[in-house]
Amino acid sequence: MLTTSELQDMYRLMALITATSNRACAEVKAGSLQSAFYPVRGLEGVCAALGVAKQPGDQLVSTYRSLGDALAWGSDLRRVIAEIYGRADGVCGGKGGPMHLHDTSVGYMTSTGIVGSGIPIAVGLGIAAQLDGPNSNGTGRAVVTTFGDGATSIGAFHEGMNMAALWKLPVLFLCQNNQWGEHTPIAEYAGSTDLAGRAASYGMTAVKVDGFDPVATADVLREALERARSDGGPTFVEAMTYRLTGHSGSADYSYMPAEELAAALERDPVPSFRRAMLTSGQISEADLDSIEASVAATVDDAFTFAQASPEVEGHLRYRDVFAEGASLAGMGVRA
Amino acid sequence: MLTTSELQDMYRLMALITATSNRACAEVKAGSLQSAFYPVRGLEGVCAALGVAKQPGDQLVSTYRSLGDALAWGSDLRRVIAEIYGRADGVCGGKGGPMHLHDTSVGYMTSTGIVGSGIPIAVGLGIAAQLDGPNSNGTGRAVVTTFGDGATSIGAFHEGMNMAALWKLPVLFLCQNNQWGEHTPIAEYAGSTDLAGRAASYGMTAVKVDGFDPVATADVLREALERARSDGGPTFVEAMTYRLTGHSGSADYSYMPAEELAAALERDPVPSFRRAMLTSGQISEADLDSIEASVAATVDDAFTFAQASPEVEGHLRYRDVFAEGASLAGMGVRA
Amino acid sequence: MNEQTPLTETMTMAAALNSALHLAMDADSKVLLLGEDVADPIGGVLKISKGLSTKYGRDRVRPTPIAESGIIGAAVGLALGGYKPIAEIMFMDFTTVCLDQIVNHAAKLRYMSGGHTAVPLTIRTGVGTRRFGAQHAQNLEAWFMHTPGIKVVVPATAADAKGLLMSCIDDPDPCLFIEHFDLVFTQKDEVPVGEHRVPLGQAAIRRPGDQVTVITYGTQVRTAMAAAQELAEQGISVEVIDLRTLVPLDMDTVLESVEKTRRAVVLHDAHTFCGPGAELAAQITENLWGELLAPVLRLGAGYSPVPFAAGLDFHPTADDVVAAVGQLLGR
Amino acid sequence: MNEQTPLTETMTMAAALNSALHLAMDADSKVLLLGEDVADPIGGVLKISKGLSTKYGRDRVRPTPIAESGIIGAAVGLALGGYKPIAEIMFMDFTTVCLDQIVNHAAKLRYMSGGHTAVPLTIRTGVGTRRFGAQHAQNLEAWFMHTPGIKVVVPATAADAKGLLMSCIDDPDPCLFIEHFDLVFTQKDEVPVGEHRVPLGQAAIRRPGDQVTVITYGTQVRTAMAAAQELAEQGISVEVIDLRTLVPLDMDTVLESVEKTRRAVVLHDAHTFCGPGAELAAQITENLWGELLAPVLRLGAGYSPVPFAAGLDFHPTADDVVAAVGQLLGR
Ligand SMILES: Cc1ncc(C[n+]2csc(CCOP(=O)(O)OP(=O)(O)O)c2C)c(N)n1
Ligand SMILES: Cc1ncc(C[n+]2csc(CCOP(=O)(O)OP(=O)(O)O)c2C)c(N)n1
Ligand SMILES: [Mg+2]
Ligand SMILES: [Mg+2]
Repeated sequence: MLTTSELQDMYRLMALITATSNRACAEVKAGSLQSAFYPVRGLEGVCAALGVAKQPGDQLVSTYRSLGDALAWGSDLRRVIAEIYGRADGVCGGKGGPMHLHDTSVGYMTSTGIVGSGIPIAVGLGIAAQLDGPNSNGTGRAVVTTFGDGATSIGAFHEGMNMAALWKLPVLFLCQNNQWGEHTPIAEYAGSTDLAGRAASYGMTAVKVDGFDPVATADVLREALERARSDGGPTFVEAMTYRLTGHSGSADYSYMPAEELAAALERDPVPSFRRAMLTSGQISEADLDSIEASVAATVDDAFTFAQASPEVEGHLRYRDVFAEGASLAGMGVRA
Repeated sequence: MLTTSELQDMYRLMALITATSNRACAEVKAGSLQSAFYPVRGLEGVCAALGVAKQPGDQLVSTYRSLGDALAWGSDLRRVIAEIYGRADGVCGGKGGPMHLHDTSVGYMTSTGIVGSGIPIAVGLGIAAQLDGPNSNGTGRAVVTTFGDGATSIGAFHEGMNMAALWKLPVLFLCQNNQWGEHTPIAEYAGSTDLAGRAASYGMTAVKVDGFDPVATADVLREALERARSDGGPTFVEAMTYRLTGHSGSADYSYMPAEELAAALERDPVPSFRRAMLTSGQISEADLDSIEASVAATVDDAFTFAQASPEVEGHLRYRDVFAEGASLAGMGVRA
Repeated sequence: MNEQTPLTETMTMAAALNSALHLAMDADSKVLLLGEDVADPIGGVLKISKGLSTKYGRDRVRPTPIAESGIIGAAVGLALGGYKPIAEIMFMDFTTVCLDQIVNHAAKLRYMSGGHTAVPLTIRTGVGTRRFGAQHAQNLEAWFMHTPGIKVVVPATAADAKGLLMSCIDDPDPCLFIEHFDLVFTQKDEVPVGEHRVPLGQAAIRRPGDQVTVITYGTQVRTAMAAAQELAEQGISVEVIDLRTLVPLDMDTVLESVEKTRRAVVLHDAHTFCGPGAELAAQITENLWGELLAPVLRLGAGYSPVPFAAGLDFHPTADDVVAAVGQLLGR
Repeated sequence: MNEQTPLTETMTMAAALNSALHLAMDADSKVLLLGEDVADPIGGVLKISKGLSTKYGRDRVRPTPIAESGIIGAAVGLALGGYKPIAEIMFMDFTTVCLDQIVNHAAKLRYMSGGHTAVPLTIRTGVGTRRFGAQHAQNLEAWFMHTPGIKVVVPATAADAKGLLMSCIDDPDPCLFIEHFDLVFTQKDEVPVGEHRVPLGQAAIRRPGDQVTVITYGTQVRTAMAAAQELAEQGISVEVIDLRTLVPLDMDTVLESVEKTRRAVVLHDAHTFCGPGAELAAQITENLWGELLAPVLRLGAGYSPVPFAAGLDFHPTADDVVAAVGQLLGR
């Protein structure tokens, strides 16, 4: 059972994700943001559920479609947006960009632009967590990796899943099933669309959940994370959602069946959650409104900050290729 | 039901495979065969079953442990052995070696030394067979790919299996489960050892069979090939055997549990089949003996042939990099 | 090449590629296309295969799972099975997830089988820009040059894109065909109407000159041309060679030019270190020792992953080329 | 390096590697080994990790499924999680099934995160011989040289194998450590007892000389030494440089030597075309223009897949080196 404050947190997170994603897309379309940005509309409920289910110390490996995950994980919005702009104040100093957010200060370990590649990396973090064992408070650390439905087709998924099942690693594999891999719907690329069934075949706990229902999703994720932290092994969670935008910030969605998209939009996380809260009376209209207003201000502030952040200076080009001290002279870089 | 002549063919094939494999290992140990050869002891029943189940026109993609498959597929023993020696009369003119037998004259399309890599290639041959449709006699073409239990851990397996299930391709995925991947037993590398279960999760027919029972295996393979040829989609067959030697021609097998190996040796395909035939009276002792004698002579002949075959001439070094006519001058090869 | 001047039409590289694909699929029912999102309605993420699945069906224009090893492996199998597959790998960076099928299988099967198995496969792949970040903007052609058995083709013009792609599809061996995102929509030129083939292994002299040779390919042809123009205004005559194919490599054209100019710059987007330019420089030096008036200069990307930040862009510019030419002329 | 001459012992490269692994695991509980068959009783297919799992347990010496992307990906994750993993990829050819994890992740994470994530990972990999065929005998170091962010290390002696491996394990960045099957069991030399480190990025002069410099690494150091000996008997003085690491590349040592000899041969097992030798030749020429008496010669493998047949072996021999030196001296 989620507390009112948790429900409010979830709403705030969802609203923040929607607003930020929409704003970034608008900037891309306006030409004022020149970067490959991947909207997260439709995933707000899953991300918000993750935000309340995670605990400090847990670690995340995300993808190119990472904005919602980053905010769920507690990354600073200003610095995330600055990174999307490739500016000096970005979480990665502008070198990563939107596909490669990293924020180790909150345990957000890496993001990959190569579909499925985060899965084995999360396995490695899982081994580390297992070897480290419980912390001084007696709790273990869980590792979460997010990926899309389309990622379940690639070899890295298979290799990582088998390892996690074999070694009973404390990893939550969170499949954000938005029913599309770029422009191809799931039925056109999967021999069987029962992705949880694949996970089960490795001998892993596998659960399907309605990702448009953040409360139900939070329950499932909490249980999975609990299992991980208490050495109960990995869980695969298939969170069923739908992509409420095109694939990328600029892409069209003419190829998506209009009725399907319209049906999914009926379940758009922020408005449906709002309705549910009002119906159940768990959050008052005034509170919802005030959350929304504060979210709008936060987003404005973050974009203003990012746009004002300086360009990265040219002399940093060859920093961080290797740790400081390694000479690049033989490879043609003059100091 | 197999005819007596088919049973005799199976026995001949099994005996030939055992004798050839043993002879090659002996040559490696003696230092007279300097090549990485992978014995096939334990797989004789599966290979012999494949030999009777296949039909002309069917195509094969095999692995480095391909001797049994090659003989089942009807490759010429002399030229196969010459290839293992890297000689001019080899099926690949000596350029491939034991890991890379090819014999397109019998539809043996390729062998790979990279674990699991043959699976997607078989998928492509399966698409070709499906597109070509039935031949003038109204029968389709089946594609078979063989691989070990260990190969089910690698990404290429997963990618290929999903595609085959998705497109309902006429492919038989024959897993020669000998319970070992090099020096690691299956339980130490698989989250679940139910490999057929993985195949089923893609939406593919999946069958387990006792690979030490060639008659049962032949039935299962026939059915799978029939399904493929009649557009009924792919089948995964997990043929349960045991590796009756070390991993490679020279390797030790000290690391294999002695009782396990001893129990498996009780089921060694050639002697057990012989016993079964004698018990049931399906093949007479005289016929079995005569098969064995002819096998021994054939093997001797093939090794003699191979050892007498000339070394490959140096001027062939740059032939077949590309089709004839392409200039290699810019890449430093003087004509 | 052609005896008569062919009819031409101005089009983008994207349109030229689309036209080549239509013509090739039309001419030979064995030609197939497979890859992620290649079918209509989207017709490829860059829409280069637009219209093909509608015309030739999804059996021949097959959208695939996100499974590049599966895609290339299947394409190798199709080639072995008598087809002429064109496989699309969306970004060149993704060759890293299917390099085994390209390098160990496509490139080696003819050789390993002693000539019995040909792999007439064309792999089309795109090179992204900095805006996509470090995993979507690599120029990895040097890896494939270093892999005997696969041809490497990089068009710089729309006409070449059409003519080289048609030649790759015809070719009995595997070809890696590299489409730069920077060029696909912005490069427009006169493209011959109908079938058009540019033979693999023939460089083009894009601009004749006699003081310095600039050897390049792909996106950097534009940079070289811009620099050459600027230098011409300063009275310096530069010859610009567009290699067009890196394997087979047309060293004859290169050496003939440098024999004349006695000075050379090699220019590319790929990293300089252990890159294509090193090979070119080494061969030119080996062959024209005693003729060269200065060492061959190399201009490429520096030794770092591709930075996302705009301020860190590290590909050579026309200014770099002008400076290098100046250096060679001792100015 | 050391002030006092350390105690040494004669051992094979295999034993030296095993000793380095034992010492590293002993010194730091964060050091882990993972890979196929790495645990006892077999202790690795070449038995290089023999005894480790027995001593340190299977948590730290972890046999894995046959899943190279999984192995390298997990190793990257372990590194991010505070460990110092050593991942074994049995044959270098198998880097083709996990290149994404090596190139797009291990090599780039520090840079892409703006310095926030280090990947102190050592990848040990073996190069097989012709006897294994074309998919188990490739020398692919040029690919990794062309990939900014990963160090590339190739020992030629048992002592270096130990010293360089220990340095790689210590190193805060990913290192690719290449073990040639040709050397592992047959190369025996004096190896310092106990901890021993050879710094990355320092070439060794294996034999001083003043007429021609032969620059090489790995297996070909032996070839170079044999040729140098033969040439010495003819009165020709050859300096042999063993690069030891290709990234970082010690150009200072190379240039100092060639400045003296004014003639150079670059020698390696990798393909000549677009190989490491091209980079060396280009840099030497750029830097010593006007000093060189002849073009730098390159000796490497020819442009074909690795042939299985013995008669087709295509790696450079001592005779080739002798001939090249003769050519440089105008004989
Ligand atoms: C290995 C690889 N192949 C292809 C791509 C191109 N690509 C980027 S996102 C994407 C679709 C992924 O679909 P899914 O996993 O469902 O995630 P979603 O984008 O829907 O969140 C593709 C094909 C890639 N980045 N990496
Ligand atoms: C991608 C790859 N990784 C590792 C190897 C080394 N290797 C060769 S055979 C083998 C074991 C394969 O086991 P399995 O698939 O069960 O086949 P088996 O050898 O038992 O027939 C391994 C690990 C390889 N050839 N390819
Ligand atoms: Mg999706
Ligand atoms: Mg096995």
